[in-house]
Amino acid sequence: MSMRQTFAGDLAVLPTHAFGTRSLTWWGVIAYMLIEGGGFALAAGAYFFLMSQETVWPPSSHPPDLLPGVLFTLIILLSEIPNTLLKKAAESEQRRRVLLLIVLLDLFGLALLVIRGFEFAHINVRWSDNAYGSIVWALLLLHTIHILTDWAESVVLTALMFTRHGTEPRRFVDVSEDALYWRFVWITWLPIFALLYLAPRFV
Amino acid sequence: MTATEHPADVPRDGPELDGPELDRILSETWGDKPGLIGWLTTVDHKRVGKRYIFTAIGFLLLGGILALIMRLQLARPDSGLITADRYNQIFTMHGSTMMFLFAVPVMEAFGVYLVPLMVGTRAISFPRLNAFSYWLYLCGGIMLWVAFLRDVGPDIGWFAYTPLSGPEFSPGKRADFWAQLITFTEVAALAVAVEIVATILKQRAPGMRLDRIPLFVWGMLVTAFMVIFSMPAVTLASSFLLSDRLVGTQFYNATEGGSALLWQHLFWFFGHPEVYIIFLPGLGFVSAIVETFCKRPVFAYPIMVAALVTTGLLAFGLWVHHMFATGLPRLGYAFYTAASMSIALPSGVQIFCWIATMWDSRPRMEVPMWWVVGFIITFVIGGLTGVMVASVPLDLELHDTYFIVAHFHYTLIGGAVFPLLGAITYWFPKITGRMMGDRLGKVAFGFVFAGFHLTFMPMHFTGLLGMPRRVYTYPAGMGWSALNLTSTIGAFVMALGVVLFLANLVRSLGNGAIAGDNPWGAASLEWATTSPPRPYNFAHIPAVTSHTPLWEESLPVFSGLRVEHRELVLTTVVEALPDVRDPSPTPSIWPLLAALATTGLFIWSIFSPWALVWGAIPVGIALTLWFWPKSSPDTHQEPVIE
Amino acid sequence: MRRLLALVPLALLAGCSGMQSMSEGAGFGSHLFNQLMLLFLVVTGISYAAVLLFLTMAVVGRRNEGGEPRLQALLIAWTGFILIGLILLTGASFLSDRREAREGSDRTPLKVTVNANQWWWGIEYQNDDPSQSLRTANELHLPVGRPVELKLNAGDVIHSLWIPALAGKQDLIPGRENDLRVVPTRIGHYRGQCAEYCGLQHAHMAFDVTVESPQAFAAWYKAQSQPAPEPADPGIKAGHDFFMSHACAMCHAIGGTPANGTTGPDLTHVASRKTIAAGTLPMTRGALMGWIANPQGVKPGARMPAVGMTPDELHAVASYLETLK
Amino acid sequence: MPHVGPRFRARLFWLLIAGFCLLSSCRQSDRSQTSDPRAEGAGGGAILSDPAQQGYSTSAFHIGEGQRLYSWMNCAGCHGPHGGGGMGPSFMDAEWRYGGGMADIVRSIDGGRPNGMPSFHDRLTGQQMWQLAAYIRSLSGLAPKDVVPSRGDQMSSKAPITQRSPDKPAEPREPY
Repeated sequence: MSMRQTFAGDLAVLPTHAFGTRSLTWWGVIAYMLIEGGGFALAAGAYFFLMSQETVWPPSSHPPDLLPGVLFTLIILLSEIPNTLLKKAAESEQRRRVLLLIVLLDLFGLALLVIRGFEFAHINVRWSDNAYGSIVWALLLLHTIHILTDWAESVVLTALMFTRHGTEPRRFVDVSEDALYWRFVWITWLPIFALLYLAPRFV
Repeated sequence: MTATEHPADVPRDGPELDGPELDRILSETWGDKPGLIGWLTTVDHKRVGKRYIFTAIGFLLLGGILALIMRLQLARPDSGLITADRYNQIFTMHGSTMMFLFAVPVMEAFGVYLVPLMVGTRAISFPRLNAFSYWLYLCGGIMLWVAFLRDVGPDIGWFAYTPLSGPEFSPGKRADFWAQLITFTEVAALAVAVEIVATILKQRAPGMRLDRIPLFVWGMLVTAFMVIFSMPAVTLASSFLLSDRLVGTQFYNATEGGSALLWQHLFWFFGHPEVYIIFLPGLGFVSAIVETFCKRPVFAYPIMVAALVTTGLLAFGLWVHHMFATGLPRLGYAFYTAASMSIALPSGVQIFCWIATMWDSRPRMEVPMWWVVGFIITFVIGGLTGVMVASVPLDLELHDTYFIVAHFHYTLIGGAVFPLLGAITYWFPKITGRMMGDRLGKVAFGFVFAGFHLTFMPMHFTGLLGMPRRVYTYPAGMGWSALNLTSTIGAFVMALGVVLFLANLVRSLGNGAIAGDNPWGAASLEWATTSPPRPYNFAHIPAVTSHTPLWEESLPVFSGLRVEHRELVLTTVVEALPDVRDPSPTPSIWPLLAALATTGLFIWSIFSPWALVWGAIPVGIALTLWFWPKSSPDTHQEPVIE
Repeated sequence: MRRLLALVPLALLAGCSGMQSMSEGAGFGSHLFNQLMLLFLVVTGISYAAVLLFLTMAVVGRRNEGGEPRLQALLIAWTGFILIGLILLTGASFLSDRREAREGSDRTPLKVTVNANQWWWGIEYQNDDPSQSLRTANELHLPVGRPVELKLNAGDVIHSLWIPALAGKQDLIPGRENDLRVVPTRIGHYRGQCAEYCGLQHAHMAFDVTVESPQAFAAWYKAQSQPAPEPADPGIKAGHDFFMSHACAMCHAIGGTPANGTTGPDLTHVASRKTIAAGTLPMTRGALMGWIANPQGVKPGARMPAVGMTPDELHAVASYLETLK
Repeated sequence: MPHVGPRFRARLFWLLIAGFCLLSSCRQSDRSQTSDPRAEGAGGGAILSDPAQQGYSTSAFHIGEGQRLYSWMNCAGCHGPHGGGGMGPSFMDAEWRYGGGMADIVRSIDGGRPNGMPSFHDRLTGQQMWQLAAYIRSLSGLAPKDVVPSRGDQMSSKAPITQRSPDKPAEPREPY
């Protein structure tokens, strides 16, 4: 190169993996959270827009039954306990605890997906009945896809942790970010729960 | 330093491993397999960036041909050249191709190619996701154009207002292909936006603090955030439209509680940021070109960055100015008039700063600078007509007339395509190693500039004389005939200019003058690499000491990155201090296969809702195998995934 | 005189005024548009000239000697100029918007309901006494000086009612009733057109607007309220009978006859209109026969089918329709 | 035939520009309405032998037009808003009293049927009858799934046609 080249420092001393904001994939996860968060916020905006079109809400049927919804919310909040422990274990790179907790979290996910099936069964409206039915199904379906994709990724990560690839430190970074993403999944569920179950009853 | 790692035990770049020996090893580590396999599996941001740009320019030509057909049809009143149905398909395809398949992708493609080079790193942040994004974008474009050539092209306008695009008034699968194109291009654009944000925030060369980031990179960062926040709106809207048309949901059905305005709100909440997503990289191009040819940093750098960020924020607050005629409360409109007017301030300030930079130095009027001057002359007219249509009483007359067609062509072609053609001329030496012809470049500029104004200036008057948009023909005796004929002639002059530009491009590929590493004497880091850059970009990661690194007397570098494995350095977000050595993913076929599986899922879901269930399985498998780490030979080395 | 002054730059720019030109200024809205557009042109013209001047000086003129501080001072001045310009323009547009809403509020408005359907306009003049209300299609007669309040409904997709010479446009959206206030100020013939893309024949969805004196309007209104005359001449009777016994009566209505279809335009006084097929063809016998014989040739995709008829049946129907003055 | 001229020239021009129209424009969404009145109106027989008849039942455009005519011509008055049945028989089941084929339905519309079905011989043009027949068959799920609109823009108490399993009609019976 035409310009004089001087060596200003040695990068070899740097670590090869890091947690939290020091990890590149953390920023990717955060960016996708912004995208999905934006999508949920706009879907909620559409819900309020359609609600303003009607004089009585829900216009035709009863709101979704409370039991499956509340059960789902309780369990998903409960799942934050193993989730936090998992994140701590991952960041302190204790492989045995991570293996135990991630399997537990996958079981939580499975249970939640089953309860979600009951939620769909007790939604008390068809998507094609009216705009209320459409937006309710849309919100629940969007969140179900959200949970399903995260759960599937956790299962794949669990399988990976049991192979010899699971010994590398970078996998702990992935587990930590997977736990962070699970936290995002139930944070987005709370406003949707309020819209689907509480708004029709109390507004 | 973790226990498993001793700096001395693996070969690293540095004073003792340098020059051709280092180049051989790094090229082998960062290179692709030869031939087609290498081409399909590459994750090199330069190769993916080049094919992104090449495909986007291909769609520009297709969209241009459609524009010429439209101009032929409108050349004279009551012309029977094309039937109404064909014209409606053509104007929808022209709009959709230009907006979704050319403008946003080409700007992101330049970001994909240039941002890693300009921030001084060896690869884009999620290279496999980058390859996946290109394949998905290509499949989306092919799907739409195959549908169009089989007479199943959308005929609902690039904005697809319901209920015309709804199940009752758009029978068949035409509107579905349009809505699914949105899904394709959104996923691709969001993927690239995520990569650009992560690359800019985490992979800047050590020392490149926030106030030393080149203005083009700032432009791409603001654009990426605008993509992230605006595209979910149209993805949601088009998914609602698809479900309305497929399974009978009632989102936009006024009789069942839905509303046609829900579509307009969701679409324009994305629509207006979209045009700024196209426009901001254009501003980045202009800043880069002006800085180089004036041999002076752009005047008032912090104000320019503030203007970019303000434009990005304001863009989300003024979408209702597209809906002034829909009868919403007039007080709300007053707010949106003020917001729409206020966005003229940051643009006006930026125009001032560029001109001040030129005035305060001796600008070398090479071809890129001609495009910048053409940009300023044209875009300012577009900006000022934009101020006019921001006012409610004026917009109620001007809305949906040819005045608006003139306005947005002045802002989009003037504001984004002119800087783009300047940028192609400016970075052609870096991308190909050869210079573009100077004389032919200026002739092409002349034809495009003259043809553009001959085409779109008369449209202001056609609009004032009351010609509405999207009409496949018009009666004689309205005073529009002569103006329309002028526009048609202008369109062909401009087309000739574009052909000349491309001829110059193709000719220079073969026998343009050999360009060195830094033919224009520019200041930013991409000119520190060879032309075209090696697969690994930088032999040693550069250290940045100022806002214009290459204009300093020396370019300090860092040593210590591994050479047998792809590795780059992550730095802290604000101060850009070296932080972590991060492995970079290796080439893989799975992004292509995942894109094909996703394409199958998307096209199948046009015809049956069960596609979401069964179609997701191949996509899941492809993604799993994409992420599954390849087993590496010696255990204590860190294999790379993602 | 002031209005003429307003028109000069616009006429220069707009080449001329036509019956569908915004700069016609035949309504209070359009008149305000001219004035406001002139103000915008002046302010934006000055800023554009400033930009071009500064650009020329920067590219070819002398270099700046004042250094950074001079540039900073100029930047502050330029930002100030833009701010003042924007505030001025925002204020002016807000005031003229309010001014237009107040215009003619002292006079009792004429009430008209417009029902837009794919590719024609159903117009209904409301009256306090419902029996006095009048139904017509694709044309609008307005007394000069009297404000008219148009209730806008769409029957299928979004359309946009726009009479450039009189005032701004307003969308007609299904499931939502919009309203538009127009105050015509100059007698004459104007043309309105649908401004929102509404499908195959969006290009042929225009309508005629006639602004006339209140007396002429009253005479027109009375004539339009009469039912269709009984056909006397046998040739016309044959046309009448064909119309009543064939598909025509299923879609069209003619006052005073068994035909009362509402899915097509009302033809009670079709011969008194300037154009047919929503402003596509002039109202002449030849155009009428061409349109009836082959609507797809004139407006491909239009909802009017080609009713099979022999040439003399065609002549009879045309003669009958020509009597519906 | 002045009408055919511009269409032919336009199609030739379009083929010149497109260059490679992969397949002939699939009938499914061809928007052209036949407008040659001679073939349709003159005699009763001519209506039934509409040359493009096989195209109607699989054309989304013509089924869409049939849906519009169904409400415009007030067929819902007797046959129910979505062909659910009322005074007149239902179209949503497999029961076809006079045959479920396109020609049978057009014959019913054209000539009328005893106990209540009026004749629309002069009231509707041939093409309108074929469009109505195509829509009526789609109500009982006989039209291909990707051609039928999922819903109309009116109020509807029925699940969308695309969500209902089609009732295959019994062998069309000889008309009484």
